[in-house]
Amino acid sequence: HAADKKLTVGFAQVGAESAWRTAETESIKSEASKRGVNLKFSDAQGKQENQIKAVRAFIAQGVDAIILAPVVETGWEPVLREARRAKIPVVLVDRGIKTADESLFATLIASDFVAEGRMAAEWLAKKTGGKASIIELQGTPGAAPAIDRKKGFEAGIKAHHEMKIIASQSGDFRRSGGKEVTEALLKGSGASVTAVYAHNDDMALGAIQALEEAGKKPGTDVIVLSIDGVKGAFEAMVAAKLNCTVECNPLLGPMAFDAVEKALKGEKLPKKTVVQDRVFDSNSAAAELPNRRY
Amino acid sequence: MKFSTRSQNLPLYATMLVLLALFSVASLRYEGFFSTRVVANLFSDNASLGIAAVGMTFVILAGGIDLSVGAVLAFTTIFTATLVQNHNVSPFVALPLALAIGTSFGTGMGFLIQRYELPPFLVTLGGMFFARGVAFVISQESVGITNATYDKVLEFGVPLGAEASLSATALAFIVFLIAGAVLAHFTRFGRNVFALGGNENSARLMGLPVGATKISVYAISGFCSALAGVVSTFYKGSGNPADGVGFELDVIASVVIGGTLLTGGVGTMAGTLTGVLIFGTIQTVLNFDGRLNSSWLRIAMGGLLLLFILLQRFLSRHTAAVR
Amino acid sequence: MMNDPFARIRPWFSGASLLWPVLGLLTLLVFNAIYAPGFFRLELRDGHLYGTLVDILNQGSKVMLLAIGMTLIIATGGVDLSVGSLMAIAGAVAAVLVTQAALPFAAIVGTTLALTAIAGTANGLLVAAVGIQPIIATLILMVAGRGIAMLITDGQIITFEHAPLVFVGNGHLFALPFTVTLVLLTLGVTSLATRKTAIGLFLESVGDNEKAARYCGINTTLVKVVVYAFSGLCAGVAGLIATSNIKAADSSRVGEMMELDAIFAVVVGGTALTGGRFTLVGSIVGALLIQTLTTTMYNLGVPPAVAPVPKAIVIVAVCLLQSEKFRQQITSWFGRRQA
Amino acid sequence: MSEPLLNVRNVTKAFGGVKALDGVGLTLRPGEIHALMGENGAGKSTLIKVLTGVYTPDDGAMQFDGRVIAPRSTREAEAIGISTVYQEVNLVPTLSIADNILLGRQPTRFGFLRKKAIKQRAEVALARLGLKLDVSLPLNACSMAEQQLVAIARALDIQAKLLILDEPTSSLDEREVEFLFGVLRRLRDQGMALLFVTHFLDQVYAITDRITVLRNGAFVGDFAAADLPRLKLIGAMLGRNFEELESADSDPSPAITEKRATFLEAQELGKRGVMDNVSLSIAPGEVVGLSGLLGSGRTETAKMLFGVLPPDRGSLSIAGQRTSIRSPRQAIRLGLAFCSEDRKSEGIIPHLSVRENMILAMQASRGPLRLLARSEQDQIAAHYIRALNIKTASAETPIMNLSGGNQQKVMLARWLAMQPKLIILDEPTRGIDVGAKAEIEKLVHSLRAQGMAVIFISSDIEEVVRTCERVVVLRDRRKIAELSGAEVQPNRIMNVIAHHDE
Ligand SMILES: Nc1ncnc2c1ncn2[C@@H]1O[C@H](COP(=O)(O)OP(=O)(O)OP(=O)(O)O)[C@@H](O)[C@H]1O
Ligand SMILES: Nc1ncnc2c1ncn2[C@@H]1O[C@H](COP(=O)(O)OP(=O)(O)OP(=O)(O)O)[C@@H](O)[C@H]1O
Ligand SMILES: [Mg+2]
Ligand SMILES: [Mg+2]
Repeated sequence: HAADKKLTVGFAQVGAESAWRTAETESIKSEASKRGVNLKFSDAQGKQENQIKAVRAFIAQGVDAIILAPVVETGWEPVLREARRAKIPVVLVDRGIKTADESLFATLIASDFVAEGRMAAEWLAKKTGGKASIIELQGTPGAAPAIDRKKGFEAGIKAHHEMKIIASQSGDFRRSGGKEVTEALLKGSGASVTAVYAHNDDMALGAIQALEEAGKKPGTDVIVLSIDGVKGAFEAMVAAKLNCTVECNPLLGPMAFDAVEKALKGEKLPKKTVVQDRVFDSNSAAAELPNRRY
Repeated sequence: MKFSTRSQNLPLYATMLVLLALFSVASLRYEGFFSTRVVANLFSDNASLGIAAVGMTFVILAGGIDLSVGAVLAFTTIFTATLVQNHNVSPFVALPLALAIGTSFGTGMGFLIQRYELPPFLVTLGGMFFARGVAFVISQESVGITNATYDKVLEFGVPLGAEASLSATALAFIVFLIAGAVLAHFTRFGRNVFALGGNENSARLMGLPVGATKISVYAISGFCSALAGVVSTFYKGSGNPADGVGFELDVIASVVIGGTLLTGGVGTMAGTLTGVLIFGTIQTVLNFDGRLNSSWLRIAMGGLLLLFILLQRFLSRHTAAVR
Repeated sequence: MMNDPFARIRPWFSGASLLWPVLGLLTLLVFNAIYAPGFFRLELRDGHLYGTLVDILNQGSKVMLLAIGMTLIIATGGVDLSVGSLMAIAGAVAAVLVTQAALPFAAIVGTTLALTAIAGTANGLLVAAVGIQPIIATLILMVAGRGIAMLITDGQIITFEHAPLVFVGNGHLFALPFTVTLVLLTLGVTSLATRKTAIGLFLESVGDNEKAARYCGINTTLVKVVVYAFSGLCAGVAGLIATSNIKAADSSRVGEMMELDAIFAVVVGGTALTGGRFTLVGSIVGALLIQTLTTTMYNLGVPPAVAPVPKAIVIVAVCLLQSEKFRQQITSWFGRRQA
Repeated sequence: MSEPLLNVRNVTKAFGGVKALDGVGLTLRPGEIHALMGENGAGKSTLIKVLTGVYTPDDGAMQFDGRVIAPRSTREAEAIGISTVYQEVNLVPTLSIADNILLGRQPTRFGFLRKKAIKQRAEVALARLGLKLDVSLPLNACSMAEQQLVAIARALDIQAKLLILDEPTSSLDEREVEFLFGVLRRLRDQGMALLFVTHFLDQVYAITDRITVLRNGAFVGDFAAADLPRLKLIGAMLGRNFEELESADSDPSPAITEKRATFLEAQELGKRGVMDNVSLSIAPGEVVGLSGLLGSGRTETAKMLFGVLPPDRGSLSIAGQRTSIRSPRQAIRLGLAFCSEDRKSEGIIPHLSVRENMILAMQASRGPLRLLARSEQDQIAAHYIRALNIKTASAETPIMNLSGGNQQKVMLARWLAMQPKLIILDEPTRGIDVGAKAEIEKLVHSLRAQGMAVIFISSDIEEVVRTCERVVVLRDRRKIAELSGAEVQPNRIMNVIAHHDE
């Protein structure tokens, strides 16, 4: 490798389904242009097959490295073996993969979804003194964040016998889904709700609207908490409608390219770098809002 | 004055020409595009799509539609993955079982459609929901497969030059496409399918086994969807209940791009292959380009699709006029 | 000749019998009455009706609107996959305009709907003039349209607090959500336009036997282009509602998979995918059927991952109910048992 | 006398309120050609469909070859030895001719089709009917008559004990009919039984041994052809005297009255790949016939004039004005009407009612916004149902539920209601019963009297001669002669067609 030759990196992104995702893409793109890297971007529209195709196309083009944001945790071994055979290092971002063979990727830079769910549960327990009737707004069935955030949250409330999930439905990670589901649950099985836990901010923002329309005061009558920490969530917290969001940092660009460069130099990398996620609530929101770029 | 005897094949030739043009332009534009590796990838990456498309071709030729393919694929992947991985069932048992379930499922839908004269759109939509739901009942999470047989299959490959090799999945696609082509074009059953789609009432009055043929095409499609699922487990080494969402549209689109009429009775297996490859090539081209953002990527995809379909129309019309 | 007492009103309900989809819907409602307490509870709050039934009407309004446009397209033997993406475009355009341009609201709505109608026209031209199969012609816009919507909003979710636009999806009129008025208005105008003029007859002729219709002097190309444009318009209104509903333009997600819901509504309602006779009221019933089904799942607390299974069972059950063959078989079984 | 092969007793079949068959019987013996006769809507096709398992009878019993039968599908009927050609050509237009002939019984080897053998067998099957076609062409490239022959070839290809032909000759001209009859006689001599429906009385007497007559779904009688003179047959079918209609039959071709200004003048019209060359002119009050063998381009000529196949050379003027017609819409606006020979795919809108089918062209010419008042529609429908004696349960019955002949009458009504200046009738009497045929001839005369121009296409040369004052003869897609006045004689036309080159 000539040192002065421009580096080519392929980035296989899941899609553009949420503000969070767009922020991640933006972060990686801007970091690439900052470092003068020739970035090949692919948007898989939420489908693993498309992502695999993209990775294989990157390999066929002979890119120097690949950044992959895997849409699910399994099903990568064959294609990653191919990358390894072609001696192309792969950096995983935002979500891990399940494999027995850790040599398939250089490193993983990601948040811990289970931890996020647990942090949300812990925050809620503290806030309510361990007493809550909760509506859970799940993400898309089968999606790793949805599964893990549910798991983490359930584990978190286990110790508190008076915290109960009274209804749990999927809002498909969408604003409209969050609204529709909350609206329906408020009239049915979730009528006695005291807290709404959403797997992402978008659904929480939808739920807030549904609560308002039902004549309840989100943030006061019903506690609303969610995960991701996008700008809209901070605005809602400042307006005292959302109580808490657990940050899931999408700005992985700098770390990802650091890892790429190290991997290309042959340096040894830790297999996993967990991005430290913070919990923000109405108290810390106002101070943080100006810093939010996404 | 004599009429061209093969005018009905013109759209197919036009489609192939379009694929060729697409491939040539991309080869000139992108370094590394013109390689056996890209061609081999095209076949292995689109093996599931292609196999499901073979089944779908039969259904569409017979004048029906099958929306359940994506869900059946998902069901098959998670079913086999769970059996093999979590219950230590041998793949030699799990895979035939999965295929049998897929086939019976298709047969069941076909039976409802045929026996009670229900609209295929609704029945297979129901089938789609059902298979998807059951897939999630089996497991909500994806399951990775680590199994010696799987590894062996994964390592298998017919070398194509130094760089590339044709994987087992790609081979499965090619074999089933040929089998499908033979069944569609060289057997009585195939002709009956065409007749059924061309005019169901006539087919009945001509004494053809309309009921059996109708049920069979859905059975074939069920089998192919399950096979696509099996191939997908080999392709990825995992099963996922959330796989193949929206897959049915890709499959239908590839078949129809290949010149098969959605109204039934007209089409070819070769066309389906071309359709699948056009679909795959457009994706590969966009991946090779890699400069478009998410919005432009979608626009470009639609635009390319439009361009090629217009080209295909124009070519088949123009050549027809010249004759 | 026999005297047909319903001859005059029949065309309004032509197509298959409305009885069976309505029966399906009623069954579902009865089921809810038994298993979902409070389903039928309605209260008046601030002069608005409030309750699950109202929600179903409100949430179902989008699919109902799409289904109205889709019915006409299906009647001509076509199909429109692009409606979901057109909804996204409508939402994106409206949101960008209300947040960035100081235009009167009427102009904003006008621009938005004009754009989606033009997009629909493009679909129509591809189908009718170029002769591309409807499913592919509209697939193009389905893929590209979402990209266009994302381009308009720059991939972001654009939120707004513009009162008139918020009213479209959240306001109330005559104690009911405004969306109900929109649906009724569209349904009324479309029914009148198809049944009080010859448009309905032309649509059915084109769908039933296009060649014969052309030989009768019907401008089949024009007929088709018009229905696709109209479907674009309906999708535009649905997009405005969806966007207004959440006070945000969510280009990448809005209207996803809704084309399937709309087609489902039309087919369950009794209009055959092969074209010909159509029933708008049937499609509305079909749309209400899916929305009720979704709400039922929420109410019963069916885990979202397995919710598709009962949904599938309901779909097939409604289908079987509609099937004359099936009813005959049931009667014959019943008869045999009695004998 | 031999044992009956088929014995049908007391068969009854109702559709909703309509009794299509009411206690009908039928007896067929091996080695006999049997005609099934009756007016349009008498129940002939329904009886055939009951026999062959398309419909299940409500009541009655059927015996075939000594066994009681109750076939539930055409397939079963074929299996027991009944081969059928249904009234509407029931083939698959998108498949090749060869496929259509052999579908379901193609020769195979190890389960694979033997394409060469298929082609050969199809060609042989067609050759038996005196037809030579490229059998790899799709069926939709064939004219109506060719399609009809293909359907017959298909039915002849299997070894059956009973062959049923429902109006096999409705599109055929004499030559094909002769060929077909030759084949049928041979089959009879081999001991096959044949059941045969036609509205051509000459054909009945030329070939049948026995005749069963139906009227209004009821059995009238089973007669030996030799014992049943024409008039009695007609009387049995119609249930009334036929003298008046018979007189129309012998009407001489009326002399050309005073010459009026030409309405339409076509010169050297042609279209690449469709028609070579045809010139034709017609004045108001004139009836011009197009004659020629099958495939000679009569239908194509009509379609060129009507804008379905816009010509790419030659000139056309209407009412003295040079125009070119690019679409049916335009043709209709200029006062043309075209009643297609292919009513199934170019005529009826199957699910729409009789009324809607009748007013459709009229409504189309008014545009979508000016809906014909419902009362007016009802009136038109009632008028033509009465005038053309259309047998239908009501004006609101979907047209697909009508018998073939009655559908044809609705098509005529559709175009007559337009009051066009020029009407092109392509095989207007196809599938129409004797009574109605005479009525249609009368109708053409009255149209002429009203000053309408009529282009009349028919395979029945006698009919052409009776109705037309001028005849344009086509061959091989070009005009070869024009006969007028006294020259309009069956023999002359035949001669011109046969010996033009010599
Ligand atoms: N599927 C159907 N539904 C309702 N009525 C029907 C149906 N098929 C036939 N009929 C009615 O049954 C009667 C007999 O029809 P059929 O077709 O047997 O007449 P046909 O003798 O063959 O007449 P044609 O000479 O015109 O062919 C007609 O009045 C027709 O309207
Ligand atoms: N689209 C087409 N492609 C190829 N050949 C066609 C097509 N349409 C018609 N033909 C051929 O044109 C010839 C003339 O058909 P046409 O319908 O004009 O015959 P005709 O003189 O009206 O006779 P008849 O209708 O009595 O058979 C037929 O032999 C048919 O094979
Ligand atoms: Mg008949
Ligand atoms: Mg003809």
